[in-house]
Amino acid sequence: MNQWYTAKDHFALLPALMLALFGCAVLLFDFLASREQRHRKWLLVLTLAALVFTGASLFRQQTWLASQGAAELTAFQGSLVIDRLALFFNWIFLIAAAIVAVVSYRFLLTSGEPMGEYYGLLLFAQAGMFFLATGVDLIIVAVGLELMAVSFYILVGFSRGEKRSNEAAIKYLLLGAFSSGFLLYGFSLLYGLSGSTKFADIASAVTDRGVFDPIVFAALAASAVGMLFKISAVPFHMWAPDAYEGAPTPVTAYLSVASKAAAFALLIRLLLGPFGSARALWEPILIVAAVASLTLGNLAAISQSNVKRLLAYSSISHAGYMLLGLVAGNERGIQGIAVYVLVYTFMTLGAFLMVGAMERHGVAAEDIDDFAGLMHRHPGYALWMLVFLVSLAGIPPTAGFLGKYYIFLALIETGHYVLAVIATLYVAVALYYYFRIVRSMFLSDTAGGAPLLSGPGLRLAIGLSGVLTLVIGLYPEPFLQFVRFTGGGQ
Amino acid sequence: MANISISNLDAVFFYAFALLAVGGAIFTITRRSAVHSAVSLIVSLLGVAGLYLLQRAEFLFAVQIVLYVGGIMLLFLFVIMLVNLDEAARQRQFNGQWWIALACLLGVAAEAFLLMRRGASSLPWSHPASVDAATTKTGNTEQIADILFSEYLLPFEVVSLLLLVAVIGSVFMARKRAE
Amino acid sequence: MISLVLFTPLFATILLLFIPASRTAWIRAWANAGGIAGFLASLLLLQRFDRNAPGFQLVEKYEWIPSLGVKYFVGIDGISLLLVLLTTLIGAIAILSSWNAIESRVKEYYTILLVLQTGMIGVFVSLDFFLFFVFWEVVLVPMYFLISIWGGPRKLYAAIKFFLYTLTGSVLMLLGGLVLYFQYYKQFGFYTFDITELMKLQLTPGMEQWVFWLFFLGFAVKVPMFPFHTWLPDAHVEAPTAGSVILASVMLKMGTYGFIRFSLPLLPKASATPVIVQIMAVLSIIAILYGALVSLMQKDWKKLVAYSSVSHLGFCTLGIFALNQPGIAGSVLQQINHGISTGMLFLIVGVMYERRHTREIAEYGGLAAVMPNYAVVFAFAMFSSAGLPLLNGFIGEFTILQGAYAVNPVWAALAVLGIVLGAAYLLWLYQRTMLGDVTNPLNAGLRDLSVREWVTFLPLIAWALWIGLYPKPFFAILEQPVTAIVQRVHP
Amino acid sequence: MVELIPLFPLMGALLMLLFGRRLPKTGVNIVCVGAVLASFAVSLPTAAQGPQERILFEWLPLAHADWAYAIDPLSSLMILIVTGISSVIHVYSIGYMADDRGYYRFFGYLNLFVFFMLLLVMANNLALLFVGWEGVGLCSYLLIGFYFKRQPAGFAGMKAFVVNRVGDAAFLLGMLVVLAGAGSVRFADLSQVPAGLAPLAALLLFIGATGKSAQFPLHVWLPDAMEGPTPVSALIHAATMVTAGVYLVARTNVLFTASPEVLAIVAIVGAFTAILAASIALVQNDIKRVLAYSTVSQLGFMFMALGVGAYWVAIFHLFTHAFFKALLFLGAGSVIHGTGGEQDMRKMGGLRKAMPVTHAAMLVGALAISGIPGLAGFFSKDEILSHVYHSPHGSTAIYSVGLATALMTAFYMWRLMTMTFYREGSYAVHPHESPRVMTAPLVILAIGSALAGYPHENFRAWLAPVFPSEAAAHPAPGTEWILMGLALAAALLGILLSRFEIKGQLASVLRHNWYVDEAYNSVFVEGLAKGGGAMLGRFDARVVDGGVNGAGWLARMLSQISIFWDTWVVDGLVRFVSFTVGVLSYPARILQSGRVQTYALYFVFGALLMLGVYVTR
Amino acid sequence: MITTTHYVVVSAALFLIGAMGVLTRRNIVIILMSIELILNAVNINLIAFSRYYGDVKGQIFAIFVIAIAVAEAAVGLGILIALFRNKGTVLADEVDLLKW
Repeated sequence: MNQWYTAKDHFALLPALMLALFGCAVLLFDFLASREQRHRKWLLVLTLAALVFTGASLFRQQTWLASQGAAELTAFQGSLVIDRLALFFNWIFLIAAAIVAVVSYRFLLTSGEPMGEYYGLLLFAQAGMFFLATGVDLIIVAVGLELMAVSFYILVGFSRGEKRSNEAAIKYLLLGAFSSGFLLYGFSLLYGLSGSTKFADIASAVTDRGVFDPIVFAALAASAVGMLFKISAVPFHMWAPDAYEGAPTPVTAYLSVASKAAAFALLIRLLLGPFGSARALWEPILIVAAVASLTLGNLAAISQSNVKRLLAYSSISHAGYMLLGLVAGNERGIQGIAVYVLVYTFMTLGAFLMVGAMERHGVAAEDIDDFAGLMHRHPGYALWMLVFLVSLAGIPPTAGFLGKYYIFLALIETGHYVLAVIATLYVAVALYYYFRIVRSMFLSDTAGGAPLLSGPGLRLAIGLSGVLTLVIGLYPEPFLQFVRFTGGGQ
Repeated sequence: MANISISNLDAVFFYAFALLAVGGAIFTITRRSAVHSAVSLIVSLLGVAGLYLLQRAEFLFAVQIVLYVGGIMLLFLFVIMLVNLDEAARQRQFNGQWWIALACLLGVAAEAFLLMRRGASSLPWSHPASVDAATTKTGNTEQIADILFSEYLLPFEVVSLLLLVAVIGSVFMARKRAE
Repeated sequence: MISLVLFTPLFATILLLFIPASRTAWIRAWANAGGIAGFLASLLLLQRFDRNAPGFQLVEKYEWIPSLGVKYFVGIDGISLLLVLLTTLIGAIAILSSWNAIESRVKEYYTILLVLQTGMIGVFVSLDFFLFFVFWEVVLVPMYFLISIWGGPRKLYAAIKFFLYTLTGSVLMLLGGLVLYFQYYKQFGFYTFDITELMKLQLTPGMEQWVFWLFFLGFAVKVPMFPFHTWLPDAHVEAPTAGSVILASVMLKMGTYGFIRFSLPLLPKASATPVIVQIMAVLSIIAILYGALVSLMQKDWKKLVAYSSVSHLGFCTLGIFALNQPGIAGSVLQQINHGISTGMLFLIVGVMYERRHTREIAEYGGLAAVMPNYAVVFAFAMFSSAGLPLLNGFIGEFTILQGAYAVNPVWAALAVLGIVLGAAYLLWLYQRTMLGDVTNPLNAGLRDLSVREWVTFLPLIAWALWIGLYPKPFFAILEQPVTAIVQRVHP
Repeated sequence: MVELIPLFPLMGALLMLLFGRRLPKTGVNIVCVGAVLASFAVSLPTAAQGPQERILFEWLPLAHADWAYAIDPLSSLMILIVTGISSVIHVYSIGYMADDRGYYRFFGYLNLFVFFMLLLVMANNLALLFVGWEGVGLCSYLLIGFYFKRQPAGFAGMKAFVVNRVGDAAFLLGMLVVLAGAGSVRFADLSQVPAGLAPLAALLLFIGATGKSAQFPLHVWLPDAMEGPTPVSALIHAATMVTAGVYLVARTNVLFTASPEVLAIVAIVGAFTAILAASIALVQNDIKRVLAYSTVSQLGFMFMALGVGAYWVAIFHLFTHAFFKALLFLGAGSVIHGTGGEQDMRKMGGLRKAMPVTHAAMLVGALAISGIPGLAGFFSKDEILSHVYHSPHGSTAIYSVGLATALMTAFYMWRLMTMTFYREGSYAVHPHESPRVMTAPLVILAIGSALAGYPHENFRAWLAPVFPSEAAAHPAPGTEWILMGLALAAALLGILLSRFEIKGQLASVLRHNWYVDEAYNSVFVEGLAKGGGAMLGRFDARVVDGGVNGAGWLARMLSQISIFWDTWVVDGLVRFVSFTVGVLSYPARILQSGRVQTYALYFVFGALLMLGVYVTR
Repeated sequence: MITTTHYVVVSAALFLIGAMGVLTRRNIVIILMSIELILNAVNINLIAFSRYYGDVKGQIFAIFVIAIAVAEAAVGLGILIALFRNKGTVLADEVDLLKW
């Protein structure tokens, strides 16, 4: 170990290291072992082991922070920072990955797509997210983002035999690459005005350049395109419904949750870091994007009949809500985004998993009508879906309410009353389309329909998401403590 | 005098390479045949490589030539051959929205121009680089290697992962299905 | 203690879930037991309650979400006590009334009713705004299902309309609460939703008014006050009997209760602003007259009763914004009365609907000859609703009028017109359905009230008579809390 | 003691309504008639005991109204009238209702009525009085609609209740004024009402009284109320309930005395009602309707008396009227009973021989109401006319109206007697005299009608503590005689004229009750129910009272507008919003063309906007 | 005199041309090439600034950008082949199964 890779660096990098190593192990195992049924399950075990080790590393980092009473741990000469925000987002990635890994197993068995690549990419994507959440250096962030994005391009197109999957992948890739172009162009300008790639240096350079600086703005605008694309905010949202619909459902779940969360981590870091002093520049952009996302996401969802697309549009509107947390921009706003991300993770995962449960090999069952009479056929699933939908609509006592609540809280606290009112009014619009699904599940008496694709893994995953959705709603205190990013060593 | 002539020479080279890059680019997006486009792109990339050289980025120049022109473009040509674009070449090359796109991009260009004009005055970019000391002391390549494997060790490792993913991905995607 | 009352129905629900759905008789029996247990538990409250003690009683306060300053804080004063009793009684009756009416999806039905009941009780006992809001919203989902699964022909429309209206209003109300929350922090340095704490706030008049209007939107939709009332006829008409009963008897009271518990004490300056008081009174009076006039024209039995609710609730809000002792006390009492009378009227419609499956008034006529007992009960409910002295309605209306007159005689004069019209539409309804010859042969052989149906009516009849004959205990229970509110508004 | 008086009939009523169905008729008779008789029996010593007050419990704490009975000369007199007449009529009903299926129900209602009526006259405060007031209205509703299978009965009951409700609304407001003015609704505190508020309170209470006592313009319900069984008409719509308004004004005389202008209104309304109703009665052919209009007219007399401040005279007339009008109604009932349910006088005649007792009793009643000297009506009517003439509040105009009314009274009564008893007639059913249980009450009441006028000086003395002393100077004896002569002459003239039938346009107008009734009907019942524009147009042309019409039209229009507003404006707005949202959903989706380059274009467009906002700033 | 600004202008031009290609060309292969142009524009910027500041971080960044470009191109072409195999087209506007 020389000075460029100290023990501290190693400690900070540990989760990503685990992910990368296990990812390679999965690939190797897949390559070496024959592709038999009995070997396949070891891939899942390896993946889960990776996540366990990653979790252990995260836990070690967390306890270290707590024991040191330190707010953060910087490594690699200030390129990586492990703080509570980073840890929080990594936990989210981890949970999402774990749930998706479990439910994907069944998908992979039925679709016959290679499992090794899938799990490997899953882990590599998470490694990319790790750098998005922890990186405070343009290069790290750019590479991490690309690692995540490229993995996702492939995952989205993982059902190679299906045209929809192909199309989704190519669309996502083209748009993703295009947006990366914008982002990198913005990064290049940032480098140009500061001469450094470290966020801290850029921040001071931006501060020196004053409030309404054109170059800062150009850099901001370009990188905003890239970042708003990743969180699927209007008008950079167009990929989301198509990619969500075309991708295999477990991937959709992972994409909608983890990739969006990672992008938010980056957005928070970048806007509050380098662009922290240019708040006056980005606030209007975010306000417009947020309101547009709320409007368009909610409106377009109303007349959707494909549940995956509907959820995609709804996730656009959720992005709008989260953006509003950033608009508020104060501590509570950031906390609000985190809370929102947390609850969004479970409810969205749950909802997409439900769609996945409806799906049968070769038969797309993603239409609202496919949910008809679910209460008769499978009351348990219907009730969990109800929980997810009520939560997505933001009605207490489910977790979704808490997320929206925090956003309102932050908006009111910072005096954005009009935005608060707009945001609240869209709750009602959203309710309307979520309850179309509810209506279908509970009120149609259509009997019959094929049995659900239910396995122990899926049931476990849905149950876990459901329970957490309820628990966070009913007793959020521990979770709120968890997302308290500042204030003492806690 | 020598200085001036060098800087004049600089300018000549700059404009030549810039023309190559931009012209190649324009050809890339306007050619009917994908092969022609690819060749134009190579020209453009070479122009860019020339610009790197003018900026004393010899290592990048090399990378550009070897990796880009030699690697990526080969890939492109390979794919062009594979997917047999004769059919595509006979069809309409531009979609219906090209004029809106053009208008928008011109708008963006105009705006960017305005922004740059306002901003450039506050940045000392309008002067040529004053110091070449760092680059002249040791070779460009060594310098890069030094920093790349020390300060930027981490992204380097990550990029290796990225490339691994890209390899797996492209192989996986391009491979015929097992069934 | 309060938690016991609050969670008894929920507890019953949980056990209910373990009964197999095919055992409908067991489910019905258990749900009824749960409803009655809830009512009995609430009687304990009555026994423990000390009417002379000021402030909130039987309070329970636990930290719930400390990082937001949210507590599980419940307690009652006289106002909540009465409304809780109403809720538990009506809840039990609604469950009982559904014995035969609901044939499909029995288990879901009773589950929903019981959950609904916990939600409604929660609204009336919460002393923490956040908790209040949670319960407020919790009520919506079961009600949505109640209407949309077991409702009439246009149930889907009615259910979603109900949901959307209320939700929109309530989230705006939440914003109002948040404003208070932050103002409190600015003044006292810590966050809380505890309404006893929030009462210490000193706000600028402008701020108070903003919050008032936000609260107004939430509560007025629920009441419903005049321009926000259109969800009500739809929801009432399409809901199954028990749903209508609960909706009318209890859920509308959540709105008026909100005004009394939150708007007035937390925003005393805004509430006493002459302009606001005028607007509220005018809206109330419009509701009174308007509801009554529209009732006159209805051809649908249930819709008529629904619109009459608009009129009656107009009295309640008028009383509240008289901002004096008789006005508010009368309003609370009238809320109870409306719960009893309109509850009975909806049950009456339900009894007939169960037999004939139509609510067209023109389908009926001359029922008094066929179903004498039914006619008697109907007459009782009608007179109770029309405010005949010695029955409950009169006491409330008179006290409200007393309060309103003290503020502005014109209000009282206009509101009195509502009483006249009230008699008109109810008697006319009675005339058309009960009196005359049996014109429709389908009505000739109808069964009179069964024992079970009698049991659903008797407690309400008894309560109506009690209030009408000897309302003093109720006024005594209300005296402390109402005085406190009046003193806050007019210090 | 005191509280027993209303308690007996209440118990009777509850017993009947809860268990009556299972009791035999004898049981019903014993309980109900017994209850009223017991009540009457207790009333006598109570009246003798003198003033007292008994508070049972606090009823309306915020209005300081207790459930309390107050006995003073006025209320003890009323108690006696109520229980006395009720007893007689209860006995009569045993015979009249003998064949009815709803026997127990009828007696239950009747007992309930007696309870409320007693509550009304015994209450020590306005609120409790209002309870009785509404209670008797309720019983009236129930009893008018007793034959509920008959559509008109139901409508009549409803009409009575709703019209009364209009008056009640004013009553309530009056009560509120008193409450606000005096801080209490106790009669004892009425004098506390400030002088400024007293006229308003008085006026509102008077409007309340016009409802219950069927005074113009709220008189329309009473003739229709004749749909009820005849004993009900006798008890409720002649002797007791309708006089509640008179009692109310007398009871709150403090307020009226303090506001002369309201008194004038009372007198004018009374006089107008008296002559209006009498004129309508001239041409009625239904025996009960004649009596009904007569009642309205006589009540007008009482209000006339009240209006000139002669409170005791009004009560005196109330007292005598109770006897002879109850008598006339019961007699009419007997006739109807005897002729198998016939009420149309044109189909009657010659009943004198078939029903001698009834005829004799009715003759006494008719003479009494016509004001033939020696009988009760003469004393009270003469007293009224004389007070109207002499009182400082009175006037010659009102006096002349009264005189004309007296003439008409004699006219229609004798027309009734002639058509029923004297001229020849033929019947499908053989007419027969009623059973003794019905004729006995007739005889008792006839005796009462003959003698009730004599103690009028005692009356004045008895009621003196309750009412303010009259300011009127004692008139010269000569004038007194002249007035008496005039009254007598009017009565005789009326009797003489009664042989002539009123024909032509006037008769038509009168037969249609000056169209007032129809106007209301069309406006408040038909108009609201069916919205019959054609009918409304027809009445528009004829009805004098355009205001009433306008009100009805307004109510109908408002109702329509309300519904319109609901469906199109309030809901419409919501629908518009949801429609817009729904419609906008499609463009929002169409943006999503599926073309990847279009998506990319939006990127650029977004960037263009972002930069543009900044550049143009 | 060739200044940093000149390079920035060339870079911007290249970026816009690339964007134009992305927006208008129907052939996905050419769209991918256009994306390469955009990334080259980024690199010109980076190199120019690197020179201007006299340090090599910009150049290192540029190396990473090239790596990114490689990865994207490789994966993009892979997906394109899969698409072509299934749909038989490489035209962007024929990729429209997923919409609305």
